[in-house]
Amino acid sequence: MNSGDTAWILVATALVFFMTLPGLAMFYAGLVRSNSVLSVVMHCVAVAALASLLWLFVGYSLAFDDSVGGMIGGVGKAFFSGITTDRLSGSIPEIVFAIFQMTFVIITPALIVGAYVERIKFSGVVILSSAWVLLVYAPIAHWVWGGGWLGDLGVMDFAGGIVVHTSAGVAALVTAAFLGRRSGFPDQLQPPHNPGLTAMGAGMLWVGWFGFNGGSQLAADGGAGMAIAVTHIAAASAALVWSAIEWIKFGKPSLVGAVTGVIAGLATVTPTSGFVGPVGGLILGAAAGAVCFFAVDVVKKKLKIDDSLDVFAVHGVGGILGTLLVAVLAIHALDGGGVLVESGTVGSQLGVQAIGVVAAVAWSAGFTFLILKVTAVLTGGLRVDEEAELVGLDLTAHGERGYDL
Amino acid sequence: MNSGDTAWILVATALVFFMTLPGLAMFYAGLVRSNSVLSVVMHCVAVAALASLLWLFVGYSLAFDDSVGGMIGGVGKAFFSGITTDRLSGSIPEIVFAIFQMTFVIITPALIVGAYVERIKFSGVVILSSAWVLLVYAPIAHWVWGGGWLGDLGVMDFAGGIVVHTSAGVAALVTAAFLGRRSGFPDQLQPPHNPGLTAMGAGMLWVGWFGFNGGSQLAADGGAGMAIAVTHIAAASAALVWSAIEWIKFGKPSLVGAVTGVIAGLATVTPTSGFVGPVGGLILGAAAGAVCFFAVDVVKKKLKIDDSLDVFAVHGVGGILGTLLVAVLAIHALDGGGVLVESGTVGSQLGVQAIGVVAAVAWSAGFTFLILKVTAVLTGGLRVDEEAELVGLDLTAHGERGYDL
Amino acid sequence: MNSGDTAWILVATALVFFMTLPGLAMFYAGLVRSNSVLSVVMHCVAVAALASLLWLFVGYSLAFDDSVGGMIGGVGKAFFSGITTDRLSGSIPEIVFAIFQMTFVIITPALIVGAYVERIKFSGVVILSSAWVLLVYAPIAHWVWGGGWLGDLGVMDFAGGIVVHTSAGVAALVTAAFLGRRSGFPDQLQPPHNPGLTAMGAGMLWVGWFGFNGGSQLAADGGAGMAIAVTHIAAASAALVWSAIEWIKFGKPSLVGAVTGVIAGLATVTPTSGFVGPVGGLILGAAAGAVCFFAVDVVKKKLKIDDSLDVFAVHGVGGILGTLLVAVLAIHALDGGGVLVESGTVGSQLGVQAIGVVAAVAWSAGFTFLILKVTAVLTGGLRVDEEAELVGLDLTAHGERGYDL
Amino acid sequence: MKLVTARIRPDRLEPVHAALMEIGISNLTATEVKGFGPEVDHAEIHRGAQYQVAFMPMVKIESVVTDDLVAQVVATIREASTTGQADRSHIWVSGVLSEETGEAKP
Amino acid sequence: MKLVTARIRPDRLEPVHAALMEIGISNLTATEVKGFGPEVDHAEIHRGAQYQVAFMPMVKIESVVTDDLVAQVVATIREASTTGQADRSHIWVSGVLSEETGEAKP
Amino acid sequence: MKLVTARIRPDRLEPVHAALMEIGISNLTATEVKGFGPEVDHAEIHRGAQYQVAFMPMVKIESVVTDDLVAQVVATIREASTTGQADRSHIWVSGVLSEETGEAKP
Ligand SMILES: Nc1ncnc2c1ncn2[C@@H]1O[C@H](COP(=O)(O)OP(=O)(O)O)[C@@H](O)[C@H]1O
Ligand SMILES: Nc1ncnc2c1ncn2[C@@H]1O[C@H](COP(=O)(O)OP(=O)(O)O)[C@@H](O)[C@H]1O
Ligand SMILES: Nc1ncnc2c1ncn2[C@@H]1O[C@H](COP(=O)(O)OP(=O)(O)O)[C@@H](O)[C@H]1O
Repeated sequence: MNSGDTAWILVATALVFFMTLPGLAMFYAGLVRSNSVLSVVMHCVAVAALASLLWLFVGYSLAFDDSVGGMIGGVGKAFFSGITTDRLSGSIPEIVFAIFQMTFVIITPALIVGAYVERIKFSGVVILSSAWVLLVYAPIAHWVWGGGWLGDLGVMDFAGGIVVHTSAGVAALVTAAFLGRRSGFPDQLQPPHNPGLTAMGAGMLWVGWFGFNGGSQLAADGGAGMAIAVTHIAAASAALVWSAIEWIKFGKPSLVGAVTGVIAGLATVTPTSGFVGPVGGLILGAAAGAVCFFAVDVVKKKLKIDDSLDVFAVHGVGGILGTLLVAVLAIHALDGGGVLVESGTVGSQLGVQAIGVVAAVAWSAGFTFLILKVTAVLTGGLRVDEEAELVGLDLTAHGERGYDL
Repeated sequence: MNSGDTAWILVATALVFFMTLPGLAMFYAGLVRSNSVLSVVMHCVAVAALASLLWLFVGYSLAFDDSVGGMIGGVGKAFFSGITTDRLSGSIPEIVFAIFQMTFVIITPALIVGAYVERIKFSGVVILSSAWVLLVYAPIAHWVWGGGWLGDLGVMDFAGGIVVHTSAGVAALVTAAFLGRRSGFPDQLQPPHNPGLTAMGAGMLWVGWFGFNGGSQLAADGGAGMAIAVTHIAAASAALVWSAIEWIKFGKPSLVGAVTGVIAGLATVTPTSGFVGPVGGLILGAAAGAVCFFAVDVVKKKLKIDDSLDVFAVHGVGGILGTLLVAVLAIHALDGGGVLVESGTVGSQLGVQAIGVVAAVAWSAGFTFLILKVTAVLTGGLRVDEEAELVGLDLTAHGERGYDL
Repeated sequence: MNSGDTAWILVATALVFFMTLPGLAMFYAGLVRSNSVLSVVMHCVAVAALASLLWLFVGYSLAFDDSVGGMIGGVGKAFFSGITTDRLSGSIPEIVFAIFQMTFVIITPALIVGAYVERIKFSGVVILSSAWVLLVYAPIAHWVWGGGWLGDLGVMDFAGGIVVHTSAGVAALVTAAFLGRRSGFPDQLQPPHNPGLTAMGAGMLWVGWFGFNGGSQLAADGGAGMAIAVTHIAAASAALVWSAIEWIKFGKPSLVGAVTGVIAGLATVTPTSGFVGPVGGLILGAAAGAVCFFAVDVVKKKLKIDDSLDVFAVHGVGGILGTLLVAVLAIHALDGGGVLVESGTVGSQLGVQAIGVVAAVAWSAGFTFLILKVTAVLTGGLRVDEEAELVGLDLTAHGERGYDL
Repeated sequence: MKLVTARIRPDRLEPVHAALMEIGISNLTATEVKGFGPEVDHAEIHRGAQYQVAFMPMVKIESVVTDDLVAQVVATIREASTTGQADRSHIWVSGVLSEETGEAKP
Repeated sequence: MKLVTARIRPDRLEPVHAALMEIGISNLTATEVKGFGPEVDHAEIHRGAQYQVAFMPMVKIESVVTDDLVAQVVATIREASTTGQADRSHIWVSGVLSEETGEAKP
Repeated sequence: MKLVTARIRPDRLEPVHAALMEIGISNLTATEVKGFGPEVDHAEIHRGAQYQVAFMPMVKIESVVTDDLVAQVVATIREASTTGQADRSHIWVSGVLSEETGEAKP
């Protein structure tokens, strides 16, 4: 066991959990109306707690136990069975690997929260998220990282472009379409009630992402440092590109826009961060800022889907974009290091990456829809009534009020 | 010296300090009325600063210098005398151990802040907290961790169930009873002015607790990883149990309830986290959620004590519960590792744990009462006048206002 | 490569970035009026993104590539060229050193934001900050840390008293003077709109500073632990001294005062933290609390400069104070360790320190003024019009509103 | 001149404003208020305790209009503030002795 | 119909509301306001500078009541809003020409 | 007694208060309100979408004054609330039937 590597992954675990609570909770909370601010935070807390226990019960085992035909892990590690403190996974104790991975299964369904704010029943959140962790997240994580067929195929996903962002982004889009639009969408919506809160959450996500991508190296070495450098550069570059577009298009760069750019850059660089150098990060960030900016418009105005906090446009599109660009950017090396694509194989690697994306999109879309159908039956309709939507979920679902200043 | 272990404890130091500022300050600030929000934060800042200096002056020495009859340390390490940068304590430099421990002495009196909000004089906070650090915290820390009689007896307290949570919880109850109830208690109180702020503070406490319990392993190894896993599972499980009770009892699970459950789970697992496996954490969390939920009611409605932010019900009861359950849960091993209780010795270990609890309760209650008596004389009455209580402490004690939106 | 040291510097990188986002952004945001709160956050985000990219492009190279006559580095490391994952810098990978240093170049121009709030054009922020990073920060960093003439002279600046705080403080003063006062200065200003937010930001800065000063040791050892201990003690001691002065002078210690004391203590101890022991920190903190308190008054009432959030009085004065006191305090050793000044050489070391300060002050003042002149031309006047200042920058520059509660 | 004051649900502000715009009333002052009333009786739960909360967040709108428009304005507000469910809007009219707007001055 | 308006201390809202409930007045609108007045003169201190703050946070309550109840309502408010100390409540009554409540409409 | 109500820009509150103090009117209630009006038409941008925002944050001030002072008070407010630019202040006066202040009671 390497104590330096272990120290780093212990900290990365804390950093990634910090991304969800309070990071993502604050980020999302600032974007909704003030009468549903607590409900969003409550969703994040509940999803975090549920996903953690399910991971312990069987999720980790399904993702990382010996593969059953490349599709799913066994149940031999259910309840962390056999993971004693001295059992290693590479240079770190397996328990450290298991809890580091636990923080990923926490944030993935929490990302989906942004799709259904201000109108979903809390019981629906509980059922949907629980089922989703087991039926969507665990298999896809197994395929890519747990010894499954996508990993065998050679798909490159450093820190979760497919596993986390594509799968969550697609689930968000499906959920938003299933649930229907908020009253007032798209013209009569209220603007974010507290953009400063959103920016603070974005800052925490940015910091936490150092653990997300840097920790995925599973060692405290130059590779982890490079992953963090690439990650950071992509975030900065995406923020500036998004702001520049707004400045040109609307005459004013907004704070919400700048930090949305940050998140778009971070989501996009995730699958790539361990395979490219800083210039790769620069390019990915710029692409993310531009592509995700226009994706927001497409979802809202063309698809007319009320994916309320733009989960698909930012995470889904960003994750897919980054996953595909790996094949191209990794050959240049761009002063980075790690596993590189041979220049002769860009085409075939791109094919492999596309297979990974398509598989995750199809699986996530299909099972999310199925889960939604069942959940809607179990909850007697996923949506709250119109009155509750107008009064806000804080009071109607949780009996509390966001602010009494 | 092991640089990996040192790296981890340096970070754990930052994480535990983060629990108090801004974590606990935000957690508490959201729960009070908006006209006393700053005073609560000011209490946390002042307590943190005072406890830090007192720890340097003599506190560390009293707790960890060579024992004088098992009751208290000497003054040989006053002003960190002799703790040069190359002096070791186990596999890490002693200075790192000393500042890691400093973050514990910061949060313990800060926890008590929750008992006396909205009505105490600031001078009272200063005197009470300072005296308490030296007369209550330092001796109890010595007994358990510094080579004192409880440690010799074999009491098991991994990260401070006795030293931190029991001692602070009891002090809170005594202080609240001594100070009297807020006007309006219990029927006419205003609800928390900003539950979202409380939840964000809870998220920070949750993250920081990884350093609290994981750092108490004093090494970056599988034991630290397991302690974090156990800690996290307990928090998640307590949150869900607390929410479930509210859902059944009131028809709505509240955010404040869920995050109070989180803290209850974390306080309860603290003494146990290094001795059990994840299933132990699950059980402890569930117990914490249920027991602390009802303890809140008992303190408010039976004892009719205005322990305003439920410090005793959450930290005191949780700390005691976890300390006693160690004796039972540690035998099962529950896939964990570390020091285990032999199954034949459960009874005697339970006795030892009970002795530890009783000693801490008695000492903390007695000295807290004594300190309160003296402080009340020195400050001409610990409570502000009725007018100041109504107008709020922000304006009357600090000349500031919480929000000018 | 030492994986423990690497783990610690990876984390320190996250901690120092956390200081800027969300730490400093929150600290500053709470101090302004509610109609310019977002603009302050936006400034911090934009400055962070710009400084990061410029650091990659050429900044790091200018600061740390082989020296050209002791004045500036070359361009051999532009775009992190040659910094592969296995290239070392001491016991850690150079890429880790480069990103750790990147977090310093982020926070330094972000500190200056406090000087020009509520009245500057956003385009001005963009140009000013970008030019400043290359023309002021990079050279001074080179002089002191990158093999330049001040380092050769033997100047002692552990973590940036000269490079960060003096240079930013002076730039802030010059910028504030150049820009002119806010309407209403000094009698008719509105008090901070959200002191609690400021305190939470201060808490994050405090925690992050453990990485700032402790990370500057570039190793996970007793020296890092001692630097953190000294840093923390200075913060605590400065907070108490500042509060005591307010309590005596105004009858009430304020929260904004206490946390300003914290920051003053932290800025002051920065150049010294690796050279003294805890008692040195205690003295530095007390000096910081008193000197910076009065410096605030001098700038506001004597100089009548609207350095709005007291950047010069806190960071500039603190940084200079600490830089000079190194020469005196380091001889005592004060139980610390590391490089010490021989007692016979206090005078000459003081001279060297003074040269360092004077050089940084002159360079920063001169180039900041030059940059401001050019920026004012490019932006058609740095200031927004009176109407926009009254309505607030959030709506007029970013099209957003801080709070819709 | 009359002052028309109405207390409406917060979510009705937007439709009421739109409806008033359509009949040519573009000027309006809105204030966030707490409405107490017999029909308000929800509970907030915190830490096992229920707080009876007697008020609902409401919005008060005020508009100074000429006498001939009063009836129309009141009717418009009433209609636009009505939802399918229990209506909590409440409107009253009072006299205004004189008025002057910024536009009037030199 | 008359409109009774009172400006009271924020902490008196609860007792005033309770007292009005007892005399059968359950409807009430409360607004958070800033009260300026000669008796207000505290200072806020920030970073070594004192800000004179001329106002106190107060609550304005409004209730439309029938003419016969005006005197009783005013007296009730005055009493329930009085504390041991300097009283800062201020009450005035103005005319209401017409009123309609949500209940009235079809 | 008359009630003078004015809606002014938030940044004019301080000068208006100061000007009223000078003519001996020290009592004043200020409320944060949203002013809707034809001249308000800025847009807020979020995530690529523009929100038309029809209101501006304004402050409403109210003062109960004796009849002889009304004209002077209105003039003072108008003057102090006027900026170089488009003025958005709006003032109206209504009748007050009775008034009582805390000072009056035993
Ligand atoms: N009747 C009214 N009730 C409330 N506010 C009003 C009223 N009339 C005007 N205002 C406000 O006062 C300001 C100037 O009003 P006015 O001169 O009537 O507007 P305009 O001439 O632009 O139609 C505007 O901001 C408007 O919103
Ligand atoms: N006199 C009043 N002053 C202020 N608000 C009122 C008044 N009367 C009614 N309201 C409000 O208007 C709504 C409907 O009022 P009303 O029809 O009088 O109530 P109810 O018939 O339920 O007693 C309620 O929300 C109430 O709070
Ligand atoms: N005309 C008014 N308009 C608004 N508020 C008022 C008015 N007159 C008094 N007040 C408020 O009511 C309280 C008592 O008022 P009053 O007895 O007139 O004051 P004083 O006698 O101290 O001049 C004060 O807080 C004052 O701010």
